[in-house]
Amino acid sequence: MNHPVIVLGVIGADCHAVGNRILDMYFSSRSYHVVNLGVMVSQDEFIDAAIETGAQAILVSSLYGHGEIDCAGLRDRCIERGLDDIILYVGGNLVIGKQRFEEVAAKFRTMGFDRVFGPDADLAVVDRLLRQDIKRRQPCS
Amino acid sequence: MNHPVIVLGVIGADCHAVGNRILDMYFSSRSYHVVNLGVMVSQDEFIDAAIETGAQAILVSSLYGHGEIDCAGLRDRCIERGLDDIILYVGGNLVIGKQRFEEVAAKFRTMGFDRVFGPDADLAVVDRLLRQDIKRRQPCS
Amino acid sequence: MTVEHHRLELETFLASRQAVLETWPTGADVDLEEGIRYHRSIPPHKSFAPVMRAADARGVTLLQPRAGVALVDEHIRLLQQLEQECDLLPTTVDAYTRQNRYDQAAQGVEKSRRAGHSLLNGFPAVNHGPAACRQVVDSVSKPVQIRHGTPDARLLAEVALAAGFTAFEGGGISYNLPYAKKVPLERSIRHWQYVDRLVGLYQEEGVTINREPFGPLSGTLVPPCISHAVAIVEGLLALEQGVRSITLGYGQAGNLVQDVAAIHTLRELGHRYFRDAGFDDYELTTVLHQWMGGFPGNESKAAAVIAWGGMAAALARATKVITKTPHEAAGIPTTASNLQGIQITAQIVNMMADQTMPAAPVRDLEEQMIRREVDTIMKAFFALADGDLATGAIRAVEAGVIDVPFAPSAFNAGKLLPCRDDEGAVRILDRGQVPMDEDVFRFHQDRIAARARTERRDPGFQMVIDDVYAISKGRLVGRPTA
Amino acid sequence: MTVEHHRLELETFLASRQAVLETWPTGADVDLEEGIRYHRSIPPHKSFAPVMRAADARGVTLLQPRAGVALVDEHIRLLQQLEQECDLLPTTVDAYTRQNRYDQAAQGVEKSRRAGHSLLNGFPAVNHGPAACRQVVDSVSKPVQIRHGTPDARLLAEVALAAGFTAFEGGGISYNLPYAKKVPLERSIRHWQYVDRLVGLYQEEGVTINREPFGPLSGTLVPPCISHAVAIVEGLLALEQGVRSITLGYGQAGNLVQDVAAIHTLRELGHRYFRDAGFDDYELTTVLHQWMGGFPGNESKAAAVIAWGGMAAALARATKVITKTPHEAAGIPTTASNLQGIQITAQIVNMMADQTMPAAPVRDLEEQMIRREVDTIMKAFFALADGDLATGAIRAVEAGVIDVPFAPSAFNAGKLLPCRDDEGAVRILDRGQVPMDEDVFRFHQDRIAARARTERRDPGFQMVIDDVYAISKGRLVGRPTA
Ligand code: B12
Ligand code: B12
Repeated sequence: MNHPVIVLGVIGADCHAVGNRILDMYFSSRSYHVVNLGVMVSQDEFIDAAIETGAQAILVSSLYGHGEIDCAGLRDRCIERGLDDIILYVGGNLVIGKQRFEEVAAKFRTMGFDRVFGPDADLAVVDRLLRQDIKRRQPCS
Repeated sequence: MNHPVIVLGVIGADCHAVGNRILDMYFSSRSYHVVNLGVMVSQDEFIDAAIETGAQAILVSSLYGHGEIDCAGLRDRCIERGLDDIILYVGGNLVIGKQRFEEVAAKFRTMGFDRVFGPDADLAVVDRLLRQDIKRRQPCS
Repeated sequence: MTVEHHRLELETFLASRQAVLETWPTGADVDLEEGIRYHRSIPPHKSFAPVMRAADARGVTLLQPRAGVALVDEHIRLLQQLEQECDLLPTTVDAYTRQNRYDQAAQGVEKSRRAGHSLLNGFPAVNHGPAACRQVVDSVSKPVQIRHGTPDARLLAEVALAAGFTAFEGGGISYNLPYAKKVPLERSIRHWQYVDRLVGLYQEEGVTINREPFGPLSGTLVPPCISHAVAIVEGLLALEQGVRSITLGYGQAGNLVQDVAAIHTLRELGHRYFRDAGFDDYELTTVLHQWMGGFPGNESKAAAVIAWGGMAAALARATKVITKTPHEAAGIPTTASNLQGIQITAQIVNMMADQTMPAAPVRDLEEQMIRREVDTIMKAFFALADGDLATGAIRAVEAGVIDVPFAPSAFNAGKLLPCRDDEGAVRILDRGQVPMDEDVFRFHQDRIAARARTERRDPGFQMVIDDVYAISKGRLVGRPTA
Repeated sequence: MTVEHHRLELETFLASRQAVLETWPTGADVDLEEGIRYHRSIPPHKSFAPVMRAADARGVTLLQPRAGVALVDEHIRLLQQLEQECDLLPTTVDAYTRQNRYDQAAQGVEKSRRAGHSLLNGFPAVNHGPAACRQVVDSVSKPVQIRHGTPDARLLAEVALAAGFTAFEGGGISYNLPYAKKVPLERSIRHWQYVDRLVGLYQEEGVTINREPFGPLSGTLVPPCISHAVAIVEGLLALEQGVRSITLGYGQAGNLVQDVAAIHTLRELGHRYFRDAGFDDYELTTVLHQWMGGFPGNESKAAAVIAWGGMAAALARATKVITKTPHEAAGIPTTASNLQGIQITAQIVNMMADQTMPAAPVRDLEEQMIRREVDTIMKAFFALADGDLATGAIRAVEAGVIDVPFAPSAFNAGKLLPCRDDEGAVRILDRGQVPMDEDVFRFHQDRIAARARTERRDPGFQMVIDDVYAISKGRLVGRPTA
């Protein structure tokens, strides 16, 4: 797992490109192999890319507030399409309005995301957690 | 009561002079006879002046937050000194900190003030109420 | 699909109109004639163009928030509360509608109804249709504008204008590059010709609809020359279709002198290019958008960013200012938070209403630079246009002559690299294919070099990243942390 | 009582000292020698003078709130929370202590204890005594200043300095005219000579205490020339007694150009007069106080006023800025509200840290006017002084050469009448006995006349009243309401 493969993208009809650009740069510089789908990515596009590249994780961004609607069912769809234990992270301004982060995080964890991040996520922490999670899922590699 | 006599002053160790200056000008222009004691006025100075000038009302200002301490006992002291039914108004930033005005007003009414005003008092309203109150106290004049 | 720069023939227009109206059921309810009659009954104080004109004449800066929620009643309540404190009202449209995904918007409405609060990031005007939109306009007593981010806004414009909205934001470049990924310029320019032609139709009937190209673009380190060029090109395209009331926009960049210079030159250059193109029967006003990049999460710090934008708008005498809210970093604001943003802005704009940025050599220099940069880009644009400005716009983007930093569109060159100088002005680190005179480019390089010396590091992409985060971390210039 | 302008003889000083220390029991606990030893152990980052010096060298603006509550523990908790976000700490003293009414302060402490929260508007440092004050200084990790408003601050200074506070605000004029009613200037000047001599004693022992004349005076429409003259005179009096670290202050007046010009000239003129008087071994820094007049009650609007003051401080590069809070119009702020004021200010000061007010003719004119006004006042002051500056100060106030608008003191002339001009700068409507060159006075009159034309009314006292209320009602210039 020297160069873990991760898929990045901004889900739904969301055009916020800046954070995505920065995540790409950050993870690339930390020697991930980054497959960046950019903005306005559908659930199936995420899954297609993950299958195609054998990715260990999908990092979904949602900034514009429709995250709740856009992300619903992504975990099921992954399983349906054979990605049984791919790591799913989600981050950004996930819901409409200023809501308590704990509640938002709980909501998205219930939806099947392994970890949930706010817009002020410290990327170094994300990096550390992601490596841990990837390691844990592939104990014998 | 064409030219009602009123005593003005800022009570205690309070040096806030601007509001006092404006109250003086305002009531003078409304044909009150204004006896202005300025800032840092003691309870007895208020009462002395009221007795001396036969004032119908004392308008106490307190801006600096010690109003609760400085105004305690003023009504009793008035009665003690023979000003049995002089009108007592108080206004300004009467207590320490941002507190609900209703509670502050209740507190000062309990202390014997006839009316209590905040720093955003509309002086035209004060004028109207004061005339009413003076009239009511002197029904036969 | 070909695009040509001339006023769409009424027949061509009407021919395509039917198809547009059929893209969603509410299109059938659009009644142009009735709309025009309704507009004629709108009193001037409820219509954008006259209110902007009056503000311009008095030299005051009007306040406009952003706001939009999923349900009609909720949206009306929101606007009714906002209009207590602001001068101009918005109706911000949700992101599904912006992508013409009316079915998803319908789902959003449904879910919002069930949840009892809005799950959409805006008001789905097309789904609600003209009658419901009319209710919105009727329920308030100030002018209302449709604000969105829609590459193909034809149906939205049909619905909104027939309903009685008196202003419509956007343009074929400014609502494509920052808002879309795969929409070719040919398409968005053509679709915006349609919108402008529709506005022109109203104009022919004596009904003036205000049009506002979207100034801030990606909201992220956009050099004034880029947003000015887009604003002017979109203005020219709109005028050609018969638009007569235009508000040119600019997103606060952060250096006060540069921001004031930007608003001044935007007005000046707008007039110059419009008149040179033979137009003289139009009205031009300006808008400054308070800081459009990432905000600090702390609400007090956000309040300072808002006040700062109000200061820039007032000093520059922008005709209006679009306000942000203390919730900006977190999410769609509550009504209370939106009101706070307006109140902060009102206080600062009013306190500064009698003051101006002093005439000064550095301001002159800044204005001179913007003028020269814009003129160089416009010259290249006219050369590429070769007589047809619509084609020119498409080619200018294709050639990277117009290049928007951080825009998600696949059709954006993305070669231009901006970063701040030592005083926080936005300069150009890499000009990509954007044409610039050598001495002007050297000016940018020198300024960035001065910053590099202060920071003891080389100019480069790390500066850009640091600048992207800077305001949210409490500074304007992204200095390396010690 | 006679006052003379020379360094108090050590013997005279020590002779009066015993009486001072006996005015309240805690005076007995003052141990000068131990205090000096303690000060020598204070690390530079906890001492005012070096921290101000370093900020000055780096050209940054430090943040200092106002804060003080009745009880020691509560006060420590307050400062510990504030120091998370600010650079310099205050200990604001209550109003009974300011009037040497230690018995009433004692009652206030008692009542506060019973109520479980502060009923005093500040920290009664004298009542708490040196050991408790030492606890305050020891419990925080940033420099702490005593801020008050005390005509006779001799005992307060003894207690505070022995306790380890490294800065002390005030002066014989600035803490008399705005804060007292019946204290003759002779008395306050003499008592402040004592304070300055005490600071000089510490200085002789190698311990630098920062001294700050109170710049804003009545906080209400004070023309810069008045507050500058007071600052310079108090600076000269302090230097004579051996003070070596001086921070000259100014309260934001509201017109950005005037405010920047004021801070620049304050520094420049301070240096000029101090050097002309033969001093060269001192440090001079500046402080801008955010808007000191009536605030708007709405907290968002108050936030804008706070940001505006931060903007002025940053553009002027004041060495520090004293912050207000969103609770200002209502009452002593909570810790949270105080933190908000600091956060708003931090964000704006940091965003503006790399920008300056452009050099411009209007700024030069403004600076030139302040220079000429101050020079004329200082000339009259030196003439009245006839060789003895302390006497000069007394006579200048008596003669109305120094005249503070809206000051409550019976010894203040109260003839000077200020009001704003059309751009919001504070001008002089009636100069009273303040000496001004004719052409300078005409400049003021012309500017006010221009405003009068705009407002279609005659210049006069109604303008002054309208200006007093203006900021709290959301504007800078008190225009007549239509
Ligand atoms: C710039 C901006 C825009 C620009 C975007 C330009 C572009 N194409 O990129 C423009 C002006 C075009 C725009 C448009 C809109 N915007 Co916008 N925008 C912003 C703004 C101000 C900054 C975003 C940004 O670039 N930040 C800087 C980057 C570096 O940070 P970031 O995006 O947050 O990404 C970081 C983190 O979130 C995190 N992260 C993100 N994803 C993930 C994923 C994982 C797994 C992890 C670990 C971390 C992570 O790491 C990233 C890097 O540090 C934000 C508010 C804010 N943050 O201050 C609003 C904001 C995101 N926008 C918002 C909205 C609603 C819109 C619009 C719908 C218009 C509207 N109604 O106001 C449209 C969107 C249309 C569409 N189709 O998407 C809302 C979302 C509301 C909500 N969630 O409740 C916000 C929060 C503003 C607000 N408070 O209303 N916007
Ligand atoms: C200017 C000012 C000063 C100046 C005063 C100069 C002078 N000598 O006049 C200076 C800088 C010297 C000063 C000092 C202090 N101040 Co001061 N000051 C203010 C400020 C900013 C404005 C006051 C003002 O002039 N307003 C304009 C006039 C026109 O309004 P006004 O005074 O409110 O008066 C009107 C109304 O109150 C009303 N009114 C007043 N009295 C009455 C009476 C009646 C019967 C009626 C009907 C109406 C009425 O009508 C008036 C005219 O419209 C206020 C806060 C604010 N309001 O924004 C704080 C404020 C009053 N000060 C305050 C304090 C605490 C002090 C100090 C103790 C220092 C400190 N700890 O911060 C010292 C006081 C020392 C002392 N011995 O008194 C606090 C009081 C706190 C509280 N109540 O909880 C305030 C509220 C600020 C705050 N939020 O902390 N201050």
